[in-house]
Formats: sequence, C-alpha cells, structure tokens
Amino acid sequence: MQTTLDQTKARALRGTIRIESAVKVYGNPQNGVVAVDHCSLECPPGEISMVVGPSGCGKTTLLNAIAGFHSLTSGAIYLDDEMLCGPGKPKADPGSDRIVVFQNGALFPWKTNIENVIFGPVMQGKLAVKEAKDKARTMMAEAGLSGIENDYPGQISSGVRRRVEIVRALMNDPKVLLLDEPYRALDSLTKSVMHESLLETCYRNRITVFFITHDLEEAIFLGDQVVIMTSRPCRTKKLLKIDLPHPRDYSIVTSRRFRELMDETMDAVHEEAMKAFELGEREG
Amino acid sequence: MVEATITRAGTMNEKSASGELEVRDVSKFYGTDRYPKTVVDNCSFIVKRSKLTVMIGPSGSGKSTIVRLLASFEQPSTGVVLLDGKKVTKPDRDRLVVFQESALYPWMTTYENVVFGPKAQGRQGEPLAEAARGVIDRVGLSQFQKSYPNQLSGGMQRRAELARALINNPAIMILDEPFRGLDAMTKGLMQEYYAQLFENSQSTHLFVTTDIDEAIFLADRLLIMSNFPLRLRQVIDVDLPRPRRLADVVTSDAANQLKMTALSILHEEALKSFAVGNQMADHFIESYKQRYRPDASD
Amino acid sequence: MASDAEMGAMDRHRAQGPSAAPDASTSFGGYRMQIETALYHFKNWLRSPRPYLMVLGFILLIGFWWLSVEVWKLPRFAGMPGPTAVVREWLSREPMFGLSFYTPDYYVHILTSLQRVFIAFVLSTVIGIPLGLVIGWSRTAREYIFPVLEMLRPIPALAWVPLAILMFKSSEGPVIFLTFLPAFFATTLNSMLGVHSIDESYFRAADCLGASRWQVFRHIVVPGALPFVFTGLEISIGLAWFSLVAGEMIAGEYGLGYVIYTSYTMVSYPTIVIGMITLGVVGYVSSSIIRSVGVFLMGWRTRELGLGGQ
Amino acid sequence: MFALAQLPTMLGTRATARAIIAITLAAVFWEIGSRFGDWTGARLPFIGVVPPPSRVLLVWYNLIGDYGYWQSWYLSFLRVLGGFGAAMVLGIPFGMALALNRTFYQTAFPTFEVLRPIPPLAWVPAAILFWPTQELSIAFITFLGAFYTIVINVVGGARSIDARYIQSANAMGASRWTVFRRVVLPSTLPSIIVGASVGMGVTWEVVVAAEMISGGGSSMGSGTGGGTGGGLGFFIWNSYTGGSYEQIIVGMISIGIAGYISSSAIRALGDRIAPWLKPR
Repeated sequence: MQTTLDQTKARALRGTIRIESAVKVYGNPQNGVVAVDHCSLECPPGEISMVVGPSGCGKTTLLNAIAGFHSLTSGAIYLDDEMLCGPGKPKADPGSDRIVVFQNGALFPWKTNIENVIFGPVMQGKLAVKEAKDKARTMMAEAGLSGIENDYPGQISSGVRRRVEIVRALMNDPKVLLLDEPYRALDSLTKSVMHESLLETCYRNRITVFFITHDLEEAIFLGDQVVIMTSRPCRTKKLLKIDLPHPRDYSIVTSRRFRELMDETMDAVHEEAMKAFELGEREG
Repeated sequence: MVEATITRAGTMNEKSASGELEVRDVSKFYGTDRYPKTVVDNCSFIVKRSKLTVMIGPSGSGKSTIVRLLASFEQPSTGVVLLDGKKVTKPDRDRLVVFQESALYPWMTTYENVVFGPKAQGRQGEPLAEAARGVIDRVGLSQFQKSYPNQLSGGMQRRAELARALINNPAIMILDEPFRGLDAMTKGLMQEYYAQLFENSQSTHLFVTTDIDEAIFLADRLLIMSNFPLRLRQVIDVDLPRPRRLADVVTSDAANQLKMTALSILHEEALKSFAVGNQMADHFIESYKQRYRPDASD
Repeated sequence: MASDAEMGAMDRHRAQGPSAAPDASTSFGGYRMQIETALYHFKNWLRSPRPYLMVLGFILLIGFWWLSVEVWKLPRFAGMPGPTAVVREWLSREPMFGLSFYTPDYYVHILTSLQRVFIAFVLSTVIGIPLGLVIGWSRTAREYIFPVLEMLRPIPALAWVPLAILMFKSSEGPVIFLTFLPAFFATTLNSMLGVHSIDESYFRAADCLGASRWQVFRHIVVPGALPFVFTGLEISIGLAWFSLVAGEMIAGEYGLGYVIYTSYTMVSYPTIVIGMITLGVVGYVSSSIIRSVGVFLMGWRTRELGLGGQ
Repeated sequence: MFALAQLPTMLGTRATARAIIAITLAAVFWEIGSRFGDWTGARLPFIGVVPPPSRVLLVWYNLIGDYGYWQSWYLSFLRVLGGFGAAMVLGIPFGMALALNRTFYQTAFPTFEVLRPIPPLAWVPAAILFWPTQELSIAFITFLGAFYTIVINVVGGARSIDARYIQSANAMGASRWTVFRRVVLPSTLPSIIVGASVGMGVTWEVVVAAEMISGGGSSMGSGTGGGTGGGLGFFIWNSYTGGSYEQIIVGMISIGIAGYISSSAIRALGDRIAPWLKPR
C-alpha cells in the first residue's frame, strides 16, 4: 500500500472538492422542489469519495453543479482554493479539470476510439493531432486497450467503452474525475472486473474521484470514504472512512472487515431506500 | 397433457403447481452448416421440484439462449428438455418466462395484463376476477390495477410481471435476470420480496442472474455456468435457512463461504470475457437473429 | 490461456461469418473477403424462395394488366393502354406517339425533369440543412424562426402553384420553386429533429473536454444529426419528385410530368405509361443514391447496429 | 412537483412571445414588401406581386358569408375523408397481411415497392381515363397518396414487434387470433397512427393538386365567386384564372388550416385509442 502511495504522492495534493451548504431548488425558490438541502462535503485530494443514495435523491444534481451543467440556488463549491460556484456565480464553468464519466457513456459514436481519446487536448489546442495520438496510444496500451484504437465505440462492449471513456478523461490530466453511476448498466460480474481496473487506474494517476452510486458493495470496495445521502432532499446522512488496505482486489469483499463495514452502513442505506421506494410508489 | 392442464386450472386458488425440469445433453448451434457456432454446449442439469434453482454465469455466455430452449421458443440442436419426464416441444403455460426487461403489454393495464393468460385459455367471470385481484394483491399492486405499465416504476413493473406469470400457475417459473437494470437499492428490496413470494408458494423456479449476491441470497441450488459457449461448471447446494432476510445473509458466515467459492470460479470466467471484444457472443447471436429471423427484410 | 485460442477462433469466425462483413475489411483485409461474403449471400438468396416469389408477384401484376386490358377487354379496362402496346411503343424505332428509347425527345424530358429536381434538391439541401441545424441547436433561433416555418408548413406545396406562377415570371421558376418547397421543409425539419435527437451527455462531455462553441457545432451537432439529416434528404427527394410532377403538369413545358399530362390530352395513351414507369425508375434511382451516400458517410452507425453484412 | 410543472409554462410564455414577435415581423415585412411598389413605383421582385396581408384579410372577411367558399371547404373535406378512409380501410389489412404472412410478403411486397416510387399525381391521366367520373378519379388519386404511407407504416410497425410479446402470449396459451387481436394489433397501433397522420398530410397535398388539375383544366366553376364545383384547390385555381390574387392567398391559408385541423384530429384520436402511449 505504502509504495503505491509514495510513488504518486507528488501529484496527490491537488484536487480537493469542498461543497459548502449547497442548496438546489427546482422551480420557484420559495415553493419549488428542493433537490439538495444544505449539503456539505469535502472530498480529499487523490482519494475516491463514493456518494451513495437512492435514485432520484439529488446526487446527480450535486455532480452537475460541480461539473458546471447546472447552477446552485445557494451555497458554494470550491476546487482546491478556487471557487467554482458560489455567491455571485451560481453556475460553474465546465472545464477540463473536472471531467464527467456518464451513466450511459458519452463516447461520441461517430468518432473512432482514438479520435475520442484525443478529443480534449486537440480541441483545446494543447496538442497537435499527431502528438495527441501518440500519447493516446501509450495511455490506451497502459490501460490494456491496445488494438481497438480504430474501432468505433459501437463495435466494442459496454465495459470496454467505459474504460475508453476514462482514458479520454485522463488524457486531459484532470484534477477531478466525476463518475455518475458509470457501471450501472453493466452486469455485476463485469462490474467487479471494471472495479479492479478503475482502482488500478486511480493508483497510477492518483486523482480525486467523486463517484455516484447506489450500490453499497461497490461503494465500500472502491471508496476511501463513503458518503450516504438522504433521499429527497439530498443531505449527507452518514460519512464513513473506509480503512481497507490498498491495493484491493476482489477477494476483499469476503473479508471480515468488509462485511463489518457493510453491516455498519446497510441499515442507513436500507432506510433511505425504503423511503425512496415508497415515495416512488406514491407517485406512480 | 390435457389432463394435467385441467387439474391445474381447477386448483387455481391453492398452492401453485410444481414440476421438475430436466435438461439432458442439450446443445445449441447457430449459424449455417458452413459456419456453425456452439452457444450451448452439452448441458445436463435438473431443476428440482419446489426448489429455487439459480443459474449464474457471465453475461453473453448464452444463458438467455438456454432460457429460450427451456421455454421452447427455440428447439435444441441436440438433446432433450423434459418436464416431469415428458419431452417438451411447444411453448406452454406450464413454463412461463419473466423476461430481463419488462415484457408487460404496454397497451394493457396491470389488471388486463394479469388476466390475459387465463382469458386466452377461456377462463372468465367472477372467479377469474377474484383470482386476479388476489394475485395483484399478493404483489402489492392493488392500487395500480388500472395503471398502464409506463405509469409504474421499474420495481412495480417487475412485480406486475411476476403477477402475470403467477396467475397461470406454471409448473416451472423461469426468470431471466428479472431485476437487471433496477438500481441496486430497489433490487435489494425486490429480492427480499421475491424470496418471500417463493417461500410462500413453494413452486419450482429457475432464476437466471449474473449477480453473485442475488444468487446466494435466493438459491436452494446454484448452477455455475462457464463462459460462451455455455457449459455447466459446478453445482452448489445452498442450505441457508428460510425464510431469508438480506441483512442476515450478507453477514452470515456460511453465505460468505459460499460466496468465496462461487466467486473464485466466476471471477475467472468474468476475466475471460473481460478481454477486449467480449461482445462477440452477443454480437454473433444478435446478428444471427437479425439475419435469420423469419421474414428478415433485405 | 485457453480463452485466447477461443477468442482467436471466434474472431476468425466473425470475420468470415455471415454476420460481420464490414469487420472483414478492417481486420482481415481485402475485398476478396467481401466479394466472397457477397457471393455467399447471393447463393443463399437464390436458394431461398424469395427471388421466385418476387418474380411471381411481378408476373401476377403484369398478367392481370395484360389479361384485363388486352385479352378479356373488361369494361373500363379496354380503353387503357395494355402492356404489349406500351412495350411495343417503348422499343419502337419509329414510335406511333413520338416517344421511345430511340427518340432524343425522351431523354430531353428525362434530363429536364432531372435538372429541375437537382436544382431544387441542391437548393433545399444547402439552405435546409444549415437552417435546420441552427434552429435545432440554438434555442433563440428556434423560438424566432420555427413558428414562421410552422405557419407555412401546413400549406400544401401544390397550393402554391398559382402564386408561384405569379411570382416567377420565367417558365422554369415556378416548377423549381414548387419542387423546392416541400423538399426544403422536410430537410429543415429533420435536421432540426436530428439535433434534438443527440443525447445531452454528448454536449456535456464536449463541454467538459473544453470544446468551444464552434467546435461543439462541428464535432457534435453535425455528425450527431447526420442520421436524421439523411432520413430528411431521402424524404425530401421523394417529395421533390412528387410535387415536380404536379408542377410540370400545371406549369411546365418539358419534363416527365408534362409528358404524362399532354399524352393524355393528345390521346397518346401508351406514352402515359412510359412516362409513369420512367418517373418511377428515375425517382427510385435518385433516392437510392442518397441512401448510399448516407450509408457511406455514417460508417460508424452501420457498424454499431451490426447490420453491415445485410 | 408543482413548481416543476410551472417551469415549462414559464418557458412557454417566452417562446410564445417570441413566436408572436416573429410572426408579426414576418407579416409586417410582407405588407411592406408588397406595398413597396405602390409607394415608390419600383415593384420588388417575387413579393411585389403578392397582395399585402391587410387586403387578404379584408377579402377573407368578405368571403366569410359566401356560400361558395364554405362549399369548397366541404367538398375538399369530403374528398380527403373519402380517399383517406379508403386508404385506411384497405391499407391496414393489406399491411397486416404483408407483415404476418411470409409468402404473401415475399410475393407482393417487391411489386408494391416497384409501384411506390411513381408519384400519385402521375396517375392522374390514367385515373381520368379509367374512372367514369371525375369525382372518382380524384378519389382514386387521393386514396393512392395515403395508401402507400399507411401500408409502409403498418408493415414497419407490425414487423418490429418485440418477439417477447408474442412468445409470452404463446406460452400463456393464447390462440393465433388472440395473439393477433390482443398483441399484434395494439402494438402496431402507434405506427398506424403515425402512418395516418403522415398520410393525412399527403392526402391534402394530393387533393389540392387533383382539384387543380382535373377541375382547373375543365370549364366548370364560376369565375371569381369561388368554386362551386371543386373544393379548395379549385377555389385557388379559379381565383388565379379570375385574377383575384387575394383569394389565392385566402385559399392557401384555408387549406393550411384545414390540413392542420385534420392532423390535429388524427393526433387527438390517436391519444384516445392508444392511451398507454401517454406518459404518466
């Protein structure tokens, strides 16, 4: 564990996300729908923060605010010491220091995988196409993705597509990676392998990860900290530091400590799930 | 056969019928004689009477194919499928499938969906209405009898589909990854819910999944399948006490032991399909179906 | 690893198999493979009942036509041109009514119609695609421009005939305008819908990756809308032919629609059918061309759908 | 939920305001454009010959009490309904048969596809020759226009039914007729509705042209007073030959409104017979 950390320590101390009593109200501020209610949260640099909550609870609203897709009604979000959004600036500017990996994937289907991967640096004019391609090839090879550079995303499996998308994000050398339930559509076995691959990537690049999920097992397996959210409006219910040793592999899910952690959090999550479930029933 | 149907229909309101399904040396090839491709390779297993058998394997390994064979939507290339010792050849209501994504008829309300099967078999009137209400009540959808499927949440759709299958009293219920695509939390609730349904009915179920936790939580017997082409790797008996609760199973040592065993086999299988291009199996079958579907257009 | 061997085998299979013709060209190189696959499909097709039933269908249609008009001379059918009369006229070196494969006039009419459709189609494409993309992409543009289009759209193109004749003094002007109008609406509308069909997350991803507004237009809006744009173009060329005929009938001096109508007034009935069939063929060919261009430009899509071999 | 529901209305009002601005501007330009010649003596191209909207409105106002004008509406609607109705009645069973019977499909569909590229209006002379009355030939061409669209949509809809729907119906013991009646038909309904609304548009297009060609070519009708024999297409053509340019525009707008009403009716009907398509 220690060696992995040391190697990357130089890059580790950037990319803190601090959310300070964020509020998001849809519609009229007085009587609108409160999606996020005074939510405060800090994601330490170079760590994986897992945000767990039932679907529709407003986690994605939070992510959208960080990424700059949506505005906040009040509150502030900081990246390191820079204010992304806050008083006087309700909406952050989207930028390549915070890159989102979407729930259903957003590789451009009309571009080959390598064209997708070089999209960021080429668009920003940071790299010429040729240099970008060289770099992309190296990065894809590191991630075990050689040989599919010139395929279209539609030709590879959805698991591989997510890995390409993460490489596309990393090409921009972002401070933060924002993942919005990226593995939801995958079956649980593929998911388990995807998790190991993501962890490996994170060890290598040591970037801050903000990962939304409603799968508790996924959260504990991947996370350095797990934040459990209440269902609508979204607030932090419980914050749990995960002390499982790194590097982790999938055998850890059957370890005693892992199960203790599951046990500790299960009730909190279950309670919120029930709430959301009933809410859904009533609406239907 | 006719006799059996009549008795089952007669005993509608009692405990469900239950049968035993045997798969003997079944293989399935797709493609042409020039390019044959084995999807299911010489599988033999028994879905035991009144037990919940769970089949688990990586996605794209051909599990859905075997479901189609069991329901006789397709015929095996070699081997036979036997229900209570008799060979099955046609789709029938003694083997009903609950599909991966909801196959509720979107143009019918919950109630109409549920009574579709019995009505098609000529049953009607107040006894049917009562049975339907009973089943809908059992899955907790009484208030949603008049809702169309797209007005129901994902979890409710799955329950409506369970109800639609249950009212037909199938000898075998086949569930093909019924909770896939639900979010993890709803899924947990649905699993507990389904386990309860099964425990109350004690009919024969075959449940197909890729989720190890789901499998161990639900199963009486666990069939672990290998990657494309589908083969039976191992059968594990799960003798956790019933009724089960999710929280108990997660913390139980016995379940954990089982999980470790199963994971070691499955992880290896998953890794195989993780290699770039694991879509091949799906891809192949999909394009096959596109091509050889009856009336495939030019 | 055993799985590697399996993968290899499968890959090879994929390349050769009936399922994946486009992959063959990328991974196993060569037209040979493609030709082989095509031949294989062709043989399969010949072995199926499809070609024979198809021919049967044609025979039934033409047979019915022939029998009812020329053999049984059913009431009302008797006055119609029969198939042998049409074919005889069409292949004759000295056609009774003036139009056949051997008369230059025949080709002048085809070329005139083609030219009109071509001009109208190019105009509608050049104006319609950018307009559609812009009103699809920019909310402001849509809110200002779209209502005006929606006001005009329900008016059938052919209701414009008299106004078109008044507005364009030349003889070509009205016909081209009438041909242009429905094609333009179809192209614009579909381009707009195409932009709407693009998943929001593609725009967001591009924002994240630092693309400028113009780059988003160039790399997301244009390729993302392409499938719809081409659907629009196919509809548009169909509509162009549709209203061209009416335009030529009412206001033209040459062209296939004109041929059909004047043949009627001049009682040269076989020529009507010649005109109709020619129209059908030319129309079909032109939309096939559009379709092929679309398939060529959207290689990623065919592959994604896994339909390449078909 | 309440505020979320408000959101689209708020946006809606801005969009409405912009729509009104845009349409008003367009009308103003039209007015100026067509009157420019009167004011300066230099008539603008294209727009210069078009009568200004104010005069069109005036003429329209005067026509509101005119029997012939409403007669044209009535006749056109009658033709549209006739042709369209026939196309539905024949097209839906034909399309279903194509989709469900393989042999029939393989026999008839190529022929259908060969005939389809011939534009309906190219059939005008043949139709006039064949049918004993002009009314029937117009009806035939109208029918043809909608028929192709409806058949194509029915075939497409019925052939893309999710196989699982049929499989589970079979497994539950449904007879062939039940499967058709309760599964195939309702799942094709959305495409039938789409086909119908597109077909309705084509029908109006064809009716107008057919009225112009067959009616306009003949000598029936009564000069400027609006067509007594011929429907809205004929009304336009008559106004043109009679030199009443304002009436041309009135006719065009009337047809636009009529077409819009018909397709709204189809949509409303679609919502009624396929209530499950409405989201919650």
